Amino acid sequence: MELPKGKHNEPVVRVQNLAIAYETHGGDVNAVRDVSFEIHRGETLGLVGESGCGKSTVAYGLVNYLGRNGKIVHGEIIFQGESLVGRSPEELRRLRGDQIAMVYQDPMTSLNPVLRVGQQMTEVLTVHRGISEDAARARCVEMLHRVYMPDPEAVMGRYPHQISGGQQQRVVIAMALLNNPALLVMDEPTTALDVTVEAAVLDLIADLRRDFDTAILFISHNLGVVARVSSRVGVMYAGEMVEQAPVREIFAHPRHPYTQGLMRCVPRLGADKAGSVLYPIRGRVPAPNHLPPGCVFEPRCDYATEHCRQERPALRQISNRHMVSCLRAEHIRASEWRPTEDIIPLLPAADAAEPETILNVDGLRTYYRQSGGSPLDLIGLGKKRYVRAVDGVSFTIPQGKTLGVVGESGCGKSTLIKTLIGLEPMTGGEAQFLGFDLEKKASQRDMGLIRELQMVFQNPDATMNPSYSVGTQIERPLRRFKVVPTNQVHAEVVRLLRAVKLDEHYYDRRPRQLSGGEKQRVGIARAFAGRPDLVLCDEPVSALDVSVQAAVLNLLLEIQREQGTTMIFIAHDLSVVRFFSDYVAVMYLGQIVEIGPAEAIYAPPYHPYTESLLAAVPIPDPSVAQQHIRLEGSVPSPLNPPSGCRFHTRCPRRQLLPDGGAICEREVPPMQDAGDGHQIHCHIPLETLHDLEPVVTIAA
Amino acid sequence: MITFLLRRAFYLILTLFAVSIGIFAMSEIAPGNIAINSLGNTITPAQEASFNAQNGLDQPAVTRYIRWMIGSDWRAAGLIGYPVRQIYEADLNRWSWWGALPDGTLFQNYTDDGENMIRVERLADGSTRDVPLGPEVWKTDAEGFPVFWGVDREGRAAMWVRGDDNEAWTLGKSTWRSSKGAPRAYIPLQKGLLRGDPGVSFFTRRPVAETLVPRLMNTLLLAGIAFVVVMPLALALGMLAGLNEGRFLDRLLSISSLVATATPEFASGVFLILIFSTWLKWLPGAVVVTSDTAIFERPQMLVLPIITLTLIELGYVLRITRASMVEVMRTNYIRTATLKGLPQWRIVTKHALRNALMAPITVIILHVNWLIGGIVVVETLFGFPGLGRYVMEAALFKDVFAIEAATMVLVVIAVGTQLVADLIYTYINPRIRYT
Amino acid sequence: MLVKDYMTRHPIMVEPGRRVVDAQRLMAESKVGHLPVVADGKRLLGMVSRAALSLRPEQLEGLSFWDLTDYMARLTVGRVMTPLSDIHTISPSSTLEEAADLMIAGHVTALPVVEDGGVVVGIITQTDLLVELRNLLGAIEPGWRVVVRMPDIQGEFGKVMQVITARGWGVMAMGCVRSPRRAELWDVVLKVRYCERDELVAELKKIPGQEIIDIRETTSYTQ
Amino acid sequence: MAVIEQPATLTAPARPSVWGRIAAVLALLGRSRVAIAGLILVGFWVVLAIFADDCIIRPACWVGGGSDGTVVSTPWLARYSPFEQFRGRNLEGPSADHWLGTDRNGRDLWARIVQGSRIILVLAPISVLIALAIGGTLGLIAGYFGGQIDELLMRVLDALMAFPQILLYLIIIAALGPSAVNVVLAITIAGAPGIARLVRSLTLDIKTRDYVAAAQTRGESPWYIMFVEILPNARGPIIIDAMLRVGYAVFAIGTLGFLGLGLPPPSPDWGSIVNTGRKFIQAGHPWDALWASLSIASLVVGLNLLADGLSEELGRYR
Repeated sequence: MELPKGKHNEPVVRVQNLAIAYETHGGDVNAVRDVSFEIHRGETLGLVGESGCGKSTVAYGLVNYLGRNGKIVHGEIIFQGESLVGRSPEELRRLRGDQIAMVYQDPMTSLNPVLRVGQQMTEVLTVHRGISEDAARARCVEMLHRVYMPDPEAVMGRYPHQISGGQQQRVVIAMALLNNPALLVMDEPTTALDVTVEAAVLDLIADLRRDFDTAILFISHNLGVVARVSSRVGVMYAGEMVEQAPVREIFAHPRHPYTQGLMRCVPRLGADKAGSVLYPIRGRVPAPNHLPPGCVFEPRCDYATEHCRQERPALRQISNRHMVSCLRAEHIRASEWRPTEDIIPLLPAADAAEPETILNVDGLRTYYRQSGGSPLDLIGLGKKRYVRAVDGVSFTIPQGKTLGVVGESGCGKSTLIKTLIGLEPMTGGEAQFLGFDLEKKASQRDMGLIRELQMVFQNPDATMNPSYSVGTQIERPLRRFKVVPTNQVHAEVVRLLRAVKLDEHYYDRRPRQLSGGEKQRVGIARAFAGRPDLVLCDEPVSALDVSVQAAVLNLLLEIQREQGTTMIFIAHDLSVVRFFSDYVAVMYLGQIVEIGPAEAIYAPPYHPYTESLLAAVPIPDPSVAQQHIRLEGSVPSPLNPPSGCRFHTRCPRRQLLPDGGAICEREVPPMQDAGDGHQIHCHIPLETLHDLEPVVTIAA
Repeated sequence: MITFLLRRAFYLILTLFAVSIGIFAMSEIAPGNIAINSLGNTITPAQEASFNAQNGLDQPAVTRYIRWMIGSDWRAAGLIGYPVRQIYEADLNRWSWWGALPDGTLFQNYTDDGENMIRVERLADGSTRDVPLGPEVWKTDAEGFPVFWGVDREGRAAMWVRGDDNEAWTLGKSTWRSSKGAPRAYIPLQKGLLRGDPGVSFFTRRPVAETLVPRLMNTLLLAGIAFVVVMPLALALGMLAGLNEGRFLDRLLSISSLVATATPEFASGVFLILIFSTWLKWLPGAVVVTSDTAIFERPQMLVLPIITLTLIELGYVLRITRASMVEVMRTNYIRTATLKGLPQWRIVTKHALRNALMAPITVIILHVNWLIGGIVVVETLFGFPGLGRYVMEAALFKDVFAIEAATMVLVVIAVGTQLVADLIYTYINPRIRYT
Repeated sequence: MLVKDYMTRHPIMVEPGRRVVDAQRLMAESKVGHLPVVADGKRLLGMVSRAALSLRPEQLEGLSFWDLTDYMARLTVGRVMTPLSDIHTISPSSTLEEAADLMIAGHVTALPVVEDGGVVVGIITQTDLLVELRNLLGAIEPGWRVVVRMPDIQGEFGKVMQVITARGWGVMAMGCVRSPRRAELWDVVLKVRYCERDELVAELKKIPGQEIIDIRETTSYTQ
Repeated sequence: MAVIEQPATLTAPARPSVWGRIAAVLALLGRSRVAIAGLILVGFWVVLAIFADDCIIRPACWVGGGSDGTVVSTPWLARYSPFEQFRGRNLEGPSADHWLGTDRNGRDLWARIVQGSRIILVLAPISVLIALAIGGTLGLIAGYFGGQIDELLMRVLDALMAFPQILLYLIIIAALGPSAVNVVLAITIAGAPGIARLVRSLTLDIKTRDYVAAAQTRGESPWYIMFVEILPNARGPIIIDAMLRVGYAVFAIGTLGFLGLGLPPPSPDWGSIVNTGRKFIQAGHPWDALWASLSIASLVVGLNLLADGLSEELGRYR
């Protein structure tokens, strides 16, 4: 419990009716309108919202860094009692980096590649405080200690590309804190990081807020992340603040229809497709220059009335510290919400009989040749080194089921499915699919095999060829696989478009005219055009906003149910994988460490790696209790994987074994069968693993 | 990093080698005829054949390439039985080849009748004396002919056949001269490019190196001054334009640099001559070299050529630097630097400069090729006696050894600067240094 | 109980070049009574208080309205502040008692907290000390506030604690001080929880030689 | 720097016609003053080249003739035949009769300059097109297949690029003799490696896109992927580069002409006009050199302005 201070409650920063516009060819675009909030010492205000909602614009507006075409139209930013609007560039410069600091989304590009970490850090001090280089260095090293940087002295002498992404973000955070700023603005600081690294950085941010009593503006699109670090949360939509409340309050009792909609879009950890449903928000975020006349959310709102169409609501207080901008806030209850008819996905029917195995992978290996840097390599005599991207993976999938694959980036999950589909050459092992051998590359495969094995890609902006219309791109597989007679191709394309909830007007559209979600739908239509038996999904929803993500997941489920398709589904979001998959495989450094039915993976016994992944997942519910297990260090190089159990260098549970798990370094862990196809590769006995406490406990 | 540079150096050498073959092949397939070029188009076939044989032009291309690259003296020495040596004859102001007896005496051979070989021995004071040789010098070769290998009076390794009454044609001061008892085959002696001997020019009949070097010096002077003038100026102006992106200064610099790069040297040269020489009469419109030191005595002659040469480079480098600067100023790390509250000058000098220089430096160096093109044009336009004009003349004359030597020099310069660029690049880009 | 736990971090500060009128407005709007005057990089130069910013007639050249406006427009914080040489500063790792001592000695109501050679990290005021006092005496915890007067004998205090712990009650806060005007006795203030008033009184009365001076139920006034 | 994402324009016609696309490109160009200036300069020369005389309606011109001095065409914009010699009127300055003056042989300079534009505007684009075809294909192959093929191709092209271009021109022309075909050949050989490099780097980038992987998973042939999936998406930078290269080609043709390696006389190639004209500068007759220099400079500057404006506008909407 925190002791009340009892006095002096003026906020560090107070924003009043802030409006920011960008000048474009077509006139000014109002990116942010009438946003107000305040942040006190030691408080974190989390700003959430989908992309294009103006979150980052608020952040950069706060530090008055809007580029040449951006301007503050009206409103006030009061920082430490004084207005920031209209200050001279020199005054602003003195505040930046001293009283106001920033942490950015992408740490790699935010650090200067040609200067050492030390040079970049010390200059903050030497410029603002005018202290000597040596004194500055000492303080920087101390600050790196504070952010739990291993070996700070050495890091000071390194270049940014020589340290890992998580460490880069720690450097950026340490740099921001050097001058003990009163306000810290963090723009998606963990978005580019892996879930385990993200958890560590979020812990760090919470620690630092306590120690430094800094006011933090924390921006993220991820509800789970915001729930973990914020004391209050503001929800932004189309450039407006639609709701603001303390973190527990807003997650327990969201009042604005948009906030409620967002929460219905994300699967709760532990929810699965049999027992729960995702409800996407219909429509899309309006462009800032095509706003509806009334409430900005009205076109997508289930509660909208004529009144909402005419009057734009202002943010108003509806209870102690809870503010919302909805005309009908008092009348709507989240619990009484019923989905409109057309977005209820039909649940998959229960299994009638034991399905046959469709894909059988045994000891699959994919190595990449790594060219070394020695002079011998120049003439091709160097020692051959291999990146073991996938190293002995075995599993089977029954017909019509979904296997989810999870793991940190670099664990080999993408390489696995690229090998299966023939984009990467297989180094060893076997993969049998419908009697076909998957050994050859895609270009040499039999057309029948190609037709039955398709893929849905991650990046919506790259999944479609920008040079051709939607129709042309869906037609291509139809013609190539001769799915339907040539004269029916057009009709079939229209049917496929309808199947992915796009109407036939989309036939002639160009990819640049589509939103991310629509592009992803077209990608799905293209993959399913040949009615394949197995579809590999490489993070199909991770680049999408949550409301679109829900819609795409529902769509995939629906098509899968209709066509009885088998899927392999890769995602880094453990909640999504749990929701979507029947079976889950957890990969680490090219190997499967645990595999089994989805519900079994998410409850003890766990593999220690699975356990730490689960502990790291940001859960969009502050009332959920989560164990604090953090992995140390970073993933070792797949060029030279650790001996024995590959996870032994980071395993937090080794102590459970006699002599601190010496066996883990020597011997490859045995496969232990926990029943029902649940396999764990670990030296720790199943019973011990079984007795571990569940990582996540959801309050009843 | 060392590996990286080693790799680059390896490829550069490979490139040089490929280029040398390329040029050789190119001059090989060319339909022109050196004999006609150097002797005029009234020669008889016999005269042409004789000329070709004397100059080794009757040999297959591969043989000639090898001779040119690694020399022919070692091969000739094997046939003659004595080593051959090149000496400088100060009184005649020329280089010539002699055979060397074991006691160090230098000799050449000739015969008037195809029967009695005569050895001309060179004495210490430069005079010669004839020593007749006995019939035992004739050796039977693989095909059964009695032959003798020696060095002829022109300094070529030559093969006489006993009793042969071969006729050789040589062009004297103004008339053709035919001599009897001439050798049947020749190997023109040269040390080869790898040992620093690029051969003898067909045009001037002088060693290529002798004429090439002063030309090269002149050109290096011209290009060097141009480079020293243009680089700092262009980089500075480019940075200035990039920092003021979109403002008037930027527009002015961008447009004028575009006009400067887009105008061919001969056109801008004509404009400059018209303005500064014909109209204002400030500067001479041509370079007249009367002596070796003329350039230093009237340095104003160099002003217009240098300006002409620099205009294109100036504009080009300026544009590249500007684009690079604009790009760098938009990066996230410059945003970080700004939001760290650093003063503008510090952002520019510490954060932007090194990054912004990376692109121009590599591109500038690659652009040395263009500079060479410019040199040819500028030297032609202003009558400047440099390497560019030398190449031009050699190419028009089909003077193979001269072209090859000059080309190799130019390619070595082009390729060498690339190596320098790599060094600079690795110095300013730490990412390369550690990978 | 260290300064760093009770000070206000990130205090509002002014630069010496600011006009006095601006500083006055800043103090009024943000409801603070002291402003550290800092140079670039938050290095302490001096302090100003509301009193220092008020007009001093002897410094004025005339009393006409225009003179006054002109004077105020030119007057900067740097000219009216109490310079660094005349003020006390404290480090964040000092104790609150040291802070109190400095304030009493210097007749000031606030101290700038500095570290690393003069960089301001916070400010501690009398109010902060009062907050500590309040919390020390448990004013924010609900329960019975009882004052027991006891003789200055070894073990007397233990008796009280024994009685309370024996019943399983909790002591939320306490303070000991020599009784006012009676130096041979001690007053002990206790905040006791989980008990009834009558029971508490009955138990304490059993201790010989001690007397209950005051007992009342208190709750927090401020949050 | 925050950038507002432009909303997809849903009102745009779904399938624009060819003219619609041309109009769109022109509209894009219209936004940039730089591009307009370039368009005017280039357009001026193109119009002159086309309407110099009635050649476009007189097939006799196409099969040759004219170069020997016989008049086969009726002048429109050119006023006189470029080969007609006006006796006694050599080395004159500009006059009402001969707008730009006459050359040493008494030929009308205006007519020769106009005729020269025709030569250069045919040769330059042709050589660039050929270089594009060769270099583009090599670049696609190197970029798409990678590995040993890439290594080998790029080494060869690097060697070609390390070679000073002017030497390439000199050697090729010196070897093969000055003619239009050889000029085109020389420029093609000199230009192809650069294009190959550009296309290769674009290919390396584009081949990592998911739609290429999608095509591969459909089992498409490498050639289909290269030319149908990859090439169309590289067109923007290629077009801009090609436009710059036409400028370089004009530049190079002029330089060759100036060095006496261009088209054989009496062909009115601009470079040769400067070359012969420069001897008369000191003699007080700068007109030949001046007009021809101005012409070539304005054309190359125009092409560069056009490419510059276009790339800037494209970059803004990327």
